[in-house]
Amino acid sequence: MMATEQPILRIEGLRKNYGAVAALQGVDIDIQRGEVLGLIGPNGSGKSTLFDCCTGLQKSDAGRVLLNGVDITGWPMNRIAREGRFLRSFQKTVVFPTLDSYENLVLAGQMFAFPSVLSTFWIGPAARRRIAALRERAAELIEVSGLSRVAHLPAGHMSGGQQKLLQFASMLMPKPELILLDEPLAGINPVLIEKVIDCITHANGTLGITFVVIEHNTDVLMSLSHRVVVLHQGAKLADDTPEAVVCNPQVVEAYLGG
Amino acid sequence: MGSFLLEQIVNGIITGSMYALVAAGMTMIFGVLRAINFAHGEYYMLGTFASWWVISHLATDYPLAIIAGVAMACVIAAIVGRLVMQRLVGQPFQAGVLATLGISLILQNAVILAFGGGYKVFEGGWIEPIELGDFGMSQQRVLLLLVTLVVFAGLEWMVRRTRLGRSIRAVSQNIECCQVNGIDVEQVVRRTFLIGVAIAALSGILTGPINVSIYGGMGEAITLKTFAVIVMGGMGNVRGTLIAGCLLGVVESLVAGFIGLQYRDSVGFIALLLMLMLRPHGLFSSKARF
Amino acid sequence: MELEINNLRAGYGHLDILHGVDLKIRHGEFVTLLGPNGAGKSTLLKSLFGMTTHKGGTIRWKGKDIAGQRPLAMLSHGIAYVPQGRCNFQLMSIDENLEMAAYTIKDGDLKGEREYVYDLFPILRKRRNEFAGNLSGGEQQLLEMAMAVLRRPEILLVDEPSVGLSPQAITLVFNELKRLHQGGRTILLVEQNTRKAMAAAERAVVLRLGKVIWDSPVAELSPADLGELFMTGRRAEHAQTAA
Amino acid sequence: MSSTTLDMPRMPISRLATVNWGASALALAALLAAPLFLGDYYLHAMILAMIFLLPALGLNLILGYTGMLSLAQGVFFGIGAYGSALLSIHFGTPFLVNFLAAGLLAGLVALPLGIPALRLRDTSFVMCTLGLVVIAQMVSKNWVDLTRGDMGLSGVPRPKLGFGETAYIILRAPEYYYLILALALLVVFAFVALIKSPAGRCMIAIRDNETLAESLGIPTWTYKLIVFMLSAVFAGLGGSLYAHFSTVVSPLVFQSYYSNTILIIVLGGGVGRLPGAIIGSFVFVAVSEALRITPELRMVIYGFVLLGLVFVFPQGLAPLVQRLTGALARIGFKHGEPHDGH
Amino acid sequence: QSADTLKIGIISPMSGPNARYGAFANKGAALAAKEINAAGGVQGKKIELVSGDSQCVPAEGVAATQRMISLEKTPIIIGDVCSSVTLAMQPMVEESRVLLINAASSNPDITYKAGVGGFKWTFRNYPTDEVRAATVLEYSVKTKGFKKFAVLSVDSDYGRGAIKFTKRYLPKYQGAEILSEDYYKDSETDFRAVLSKIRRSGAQAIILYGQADTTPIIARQMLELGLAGKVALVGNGEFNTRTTIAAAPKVMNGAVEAAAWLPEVQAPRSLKFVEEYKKANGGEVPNVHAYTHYDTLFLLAKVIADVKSVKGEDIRNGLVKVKYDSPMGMVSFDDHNQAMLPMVLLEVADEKPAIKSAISSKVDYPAAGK
Ligand SMILES: Nc1ncnc2c1ncn2[C@@H]1O[C@H](COP(=O)(O)OP(=O)(O)OP(=O)(O)O)[C@@H](O)[C@H]1O
Ligand SMILES: Nc1ncnc2c1ncn2[C@@H]1O[C@H](COP(=O)(O)OP(=O)(O)OP(=O)(O)O)[C@@H](O)[C@H]1O
Ligand SMILES: [Mg+2]
Ligand SMILES: [Mg+2]
Repeated sequence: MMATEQPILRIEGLRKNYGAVAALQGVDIDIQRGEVLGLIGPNGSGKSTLFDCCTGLQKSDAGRVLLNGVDITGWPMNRIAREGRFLRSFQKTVVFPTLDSYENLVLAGQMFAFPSVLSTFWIGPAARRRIAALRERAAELIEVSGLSRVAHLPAGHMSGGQQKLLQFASMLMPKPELILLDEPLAGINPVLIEKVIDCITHANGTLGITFVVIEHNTDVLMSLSHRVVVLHQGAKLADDTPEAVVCNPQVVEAYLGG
Repeated sequence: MGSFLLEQIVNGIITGSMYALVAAGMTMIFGVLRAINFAHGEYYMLGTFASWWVISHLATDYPLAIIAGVAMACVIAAIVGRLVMQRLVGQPFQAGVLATLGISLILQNAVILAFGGGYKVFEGGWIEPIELGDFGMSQQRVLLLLVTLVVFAGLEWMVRRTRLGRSIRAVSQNIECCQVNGIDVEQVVRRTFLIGVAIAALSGILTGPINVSIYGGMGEAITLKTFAVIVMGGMGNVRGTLIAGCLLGVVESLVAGFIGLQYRDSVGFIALLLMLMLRPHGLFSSKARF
Repeated sequence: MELEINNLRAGYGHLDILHGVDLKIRHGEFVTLLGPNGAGKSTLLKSLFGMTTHKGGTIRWKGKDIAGQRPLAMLSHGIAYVPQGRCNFQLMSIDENLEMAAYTIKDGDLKGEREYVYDLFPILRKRRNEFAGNLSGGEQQLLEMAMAVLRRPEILLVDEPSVGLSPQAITLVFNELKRLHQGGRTILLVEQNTRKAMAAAERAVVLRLGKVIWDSPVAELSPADLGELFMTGRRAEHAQTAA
Repeated sequence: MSSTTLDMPRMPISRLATVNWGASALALAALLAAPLFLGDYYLHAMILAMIFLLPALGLNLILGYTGMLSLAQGVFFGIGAYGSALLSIHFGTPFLVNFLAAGLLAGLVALPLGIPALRLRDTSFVMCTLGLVVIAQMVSKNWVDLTRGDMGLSGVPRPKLGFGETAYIILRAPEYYYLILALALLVVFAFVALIKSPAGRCMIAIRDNETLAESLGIPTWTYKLIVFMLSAVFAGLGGSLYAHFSTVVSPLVFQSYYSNTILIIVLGGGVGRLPGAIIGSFVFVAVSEALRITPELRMVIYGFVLLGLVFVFPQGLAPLVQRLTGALARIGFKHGEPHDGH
Repeated sequence: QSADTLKIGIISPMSGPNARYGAFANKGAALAAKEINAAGGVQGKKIELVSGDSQCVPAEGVAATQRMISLEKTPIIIGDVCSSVTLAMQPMVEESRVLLINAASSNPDITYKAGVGGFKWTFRNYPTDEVRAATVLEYSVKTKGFKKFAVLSVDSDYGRGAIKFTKRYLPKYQGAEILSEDYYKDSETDFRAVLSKIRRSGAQAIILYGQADTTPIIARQMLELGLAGKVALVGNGEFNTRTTIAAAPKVMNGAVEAAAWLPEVQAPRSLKFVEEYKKANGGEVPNVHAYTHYDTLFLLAKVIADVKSVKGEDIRNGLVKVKYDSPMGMVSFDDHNQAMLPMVLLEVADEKPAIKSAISSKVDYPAAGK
């Protein structure tokens, strides 16, 4: 079928300069539907910037981003998220600090559960049902991510790792098609790392969600991803299977270290 | 027409430099406290009142009254700084709004209580005009302009080069991190506040002879102008404040000269807003990535 | 005994997080503090630096009780703290950030020390005039580590310094920690990267639900034990070795 | 985000609102019974409190829930007042028509003002709303044909219910009181419904972290615009009540007094708290009226009250009242409503 | 209300920026009350003044008035300086049948709506600006020979109203024209821009209906810009007080003003008032509001003496017919409850005020209604 041929996200010649710093210098990546793509590279190699440019947080200087064949460059962030069913997490942990975990998660799913902005201003029985469904899913995810004990706390009062987990859970909340994760495992304890990995493989396997994961925990990333792209100084250094990437001398030199 | 334009620009720069002088302190205070100081005009008023009192009751001459006025304002600032401002560190922003509104009410009406509500006449200063071609300017204005330049040069130097200046910038960015690095946030807040108040008082005293009549509520109008200037200049930005102040002054003068005095404030504001549309965070602000 | 924590109870406002923590750290020791997320590790470090609400217990530093003092005082006692998450001055250049790090140090050769950290993390020198807030996540983490070094601590409290760092950079940071340790500094390191942490440290302490549940030399703790400790608070079969 | 420097410091902790029905019912009963016990002056003060309540609710919506400090509430209050006054003077329309029209008018005016203003964030936005105040003053002073400029519109008719001959004109204080109470209740109800709707959650999201909200697909700009308009509607409704109550509308309605009073009510009452504006409006009108016993010292003391409030109740009075009612409920009915704070 | 006092309420701005006008009102009234009480009071009762703060805000003024009516139970209220507040007070006092005497606000609506116009309980013992504007204009054109005017007035109902009246009379004078029209807000301190414009426009006189405290500012800035002796000030705004003249004598020479009262008026009772006022207030020179409030209390004392009653109803009826001999001349009220007050036209000459003529203000209601 054609649909399987077409990459879910196609990044074409993406460039981004900050003054003298070339954060991205013409990056091309195709992300296939249903894969888990690992994205690695030394600090400052442009990984987060790539996410920013794909999701509309930053305007790229040149290049295009195609989502399911539709050019989404220049779209506002919320439209990309909602219409593209395309979410991303941030490297710096961000949550809604005054809301508890339930509300944080309901918010993550809310825009996907209501047909329009105006419909959210009125709470009738239908809306109540939608919210109840969202809360149910939120409870599930809270359970899975081990946040039950602190789920009633305002998210701003949770520990760094707990916030990171919450952020991860909110990505899964609306069951989008594509999720970009920026270091989802940073600061998570080893036991929970396994749970998170399970979540990702499960979501990828059964729900068919496509993932792109930036992660410096290479061991875990290599076992998780189907394919790994390496960025170096804003350019693509390698794009291969995990096994091939770890052996690639350039990658070892630039990133993994001796 | 050309010379008229020039004249209005000169008028505007003179007025604007006064705005900038008052705003300088406020923008720094905003920097460290994240609080819009609704009471800032009150310190301008206090300085003026203090030196008016010294002149009219102790019969001192103007230069001495300048010192006395600034000193008085500083004493009050030290008290307010210790009792109120430093406690606003780390408080939610509404605390700053309420506290400064409260201080504004207290200072304004305490002055009304102490000196009577009626307007007073400020005597003293160098009001003789200096002729410049076919229009003139009082010596006092020249003094004001010079003082503004000196103060801003000093502030710029302080903010960039001195320890206090750097810690002011640090506090304005991340209080928790200041604690981690051993910067005494409350002390920095107190000192910044004191400097800001001293400058506001100084500008009040220097404009006293020009504005002649003084009264307890005179700070309100100037506070409004300062808001505009500090936002334009980029909150916490000293150099930006000077430029924004002069720009506002010039725009206002042009409006008053070509359209009508009654449209001055609003058209001035509209011009500012239009500029803000182009640079939503002020002329000289910087913002880090998300 | 340099740092002696006795029955420390602390939290945020009305909320209690640490329920009686006991911990003794000798001069020049390298201790790593491990524990599941939300165990109270960061809270413990913050309490040692005077940034939480003190509820009871003592913190003796060189024999003096310093519990409940403010961060400023802690710093003057020679305690330095690197918090979890971002802690730098976003709108100041790297140079200026490093200057601020040495704010309390009035003597000495700031330039020389700055050159030292630039040699340590060359990536910072390259961007020295850039705003810290514009750096990448990992670069900022390095900057914060560099700032901690400049504070010339006697005891360094570090909260997750490896977060966001590439493998190479992690090696750099841990090497620097080891160097500081060899130079006679005491180090209390919180890490989730347990493997690296246990490789570098001498002693491992495990915190769970606001209490110390394990305290032993690193050699006596295997990764499998650690997982069990995190999950259940007990180590399978073996009895607990330290009090 | 919390250390990104140019943002307003974040709001106090509050979870989604829960309505304390017990306390509300008690308060309502007290309000209903008030005219039986209180003289004209006190009713009058309560009327004023309820008039200020409406714009304060609007401000709480935009500031407390959406995190944008708007000093333009006074502008929309004034627009509502002018709209209502002009309608009733020129067309003799009945009060309820004026009331609704005033809200509508304020909301409509907010649309073109909000579109450019909402491009700005934080302090720039505050500034912009302040600019709107100055512009409103100018328009009201210089559009003499419509507003009669500084002469103002005097003799605005007292509220008239119904049309023509059968119209009933409200004159006495208790009647007035019940009329305004009824309208205020409706508006409070609308406010609660808004906060409890999914949109209310989106507002808090925008307040807490706009970029994050945006990244989760929430069209923040649209929400902000709608909230800006809604808050203007609230203010406009209040303005209408004010016009018919004071019978005078002049450019003075755009002076800072109104914006400041509304701000104090919301901040002092508890910003981002469901009952904040309600508590605030009654308390602050009460304080300001009580201080009339010493007219010279009045504003000085008022200033000290504000300062005291800041340091004793930094989150405003709402948490205190909520705790008190919670405690009362526990004693009285042996069960406590869950509420904010720990 | 105890048996031996008569409570009189005074509503005025006592806090905030407008306190600068309210303060004079309160002090003037207080002085009068002291003098009247010292002389035995009214009908054997001492006058007790009760003050209420309006802040120049209708909402506040209305609350203060309601408190005065319901709690203090004052039969008479004097107020307010700000017209909007007075207008809002009118229907309230009407319903409660409390006498309201205004002694400081100039919005013409206040009396258009009073007396035969509607409100029976509102009186105004303060001049309207209509006759004033006409007289000043006539003198400026006919006697001084000015033809080109620039308007610079305060942006309030007073300033705008006076200019509106001026414009109504302007066509009567051939060739007289207004070249520019500017209004300043009452806290304005910077007039350089607009004065520069006026200087270039070639205006011979500035029509200034302004606040007393702003006149010295304008005068000083005219001096700075070299307008002294070239452009004259005409209108009203305490041009003729010693302090104003002292601020910039060269500018003030030739200033023409129509005033209801000035400290420099040479009538013995007026001079005595100035003397006493200064003594009581640390040397502060009274302004017109101080005088009108002082005078209003004496007016009330006279009415009470006439009707021999302190009941509001009687005093109201007495006011309608009173013939009161004020320091400035005879005062009586027209059918709109507006006082017909004597005024004087002055011109500053050699740095001293000189009275040029006396005016009696009488409002032409049918014309004004347009
Ligand atoms: N707003 C900005 N202004 C200036 N430089 C920037 C800005 N944003 C990013 N950069 C620079 O662009 C480069 C790429 O940054 P990016 O955050 O994408 O790196 P990264 O690959 O995510 O690194 P890390 O693994 O450390 O997170 C860095 O050198 C960074 O300093
Ligand atoms: N500011 C705060 N206010 C209230 N509670 C807090 C605050 N910060 C943390 N907590 C609570 O304290 C507990 C311990 O948090 P802490 O940050 O110390 O955990 P941690 O061990 O450092 O975890 P992590 O590995 O995830 O960083 C958590 O349950 C958290 O909810
Ligand atoms: Mg990154
Ligand atoms: Mg932690």
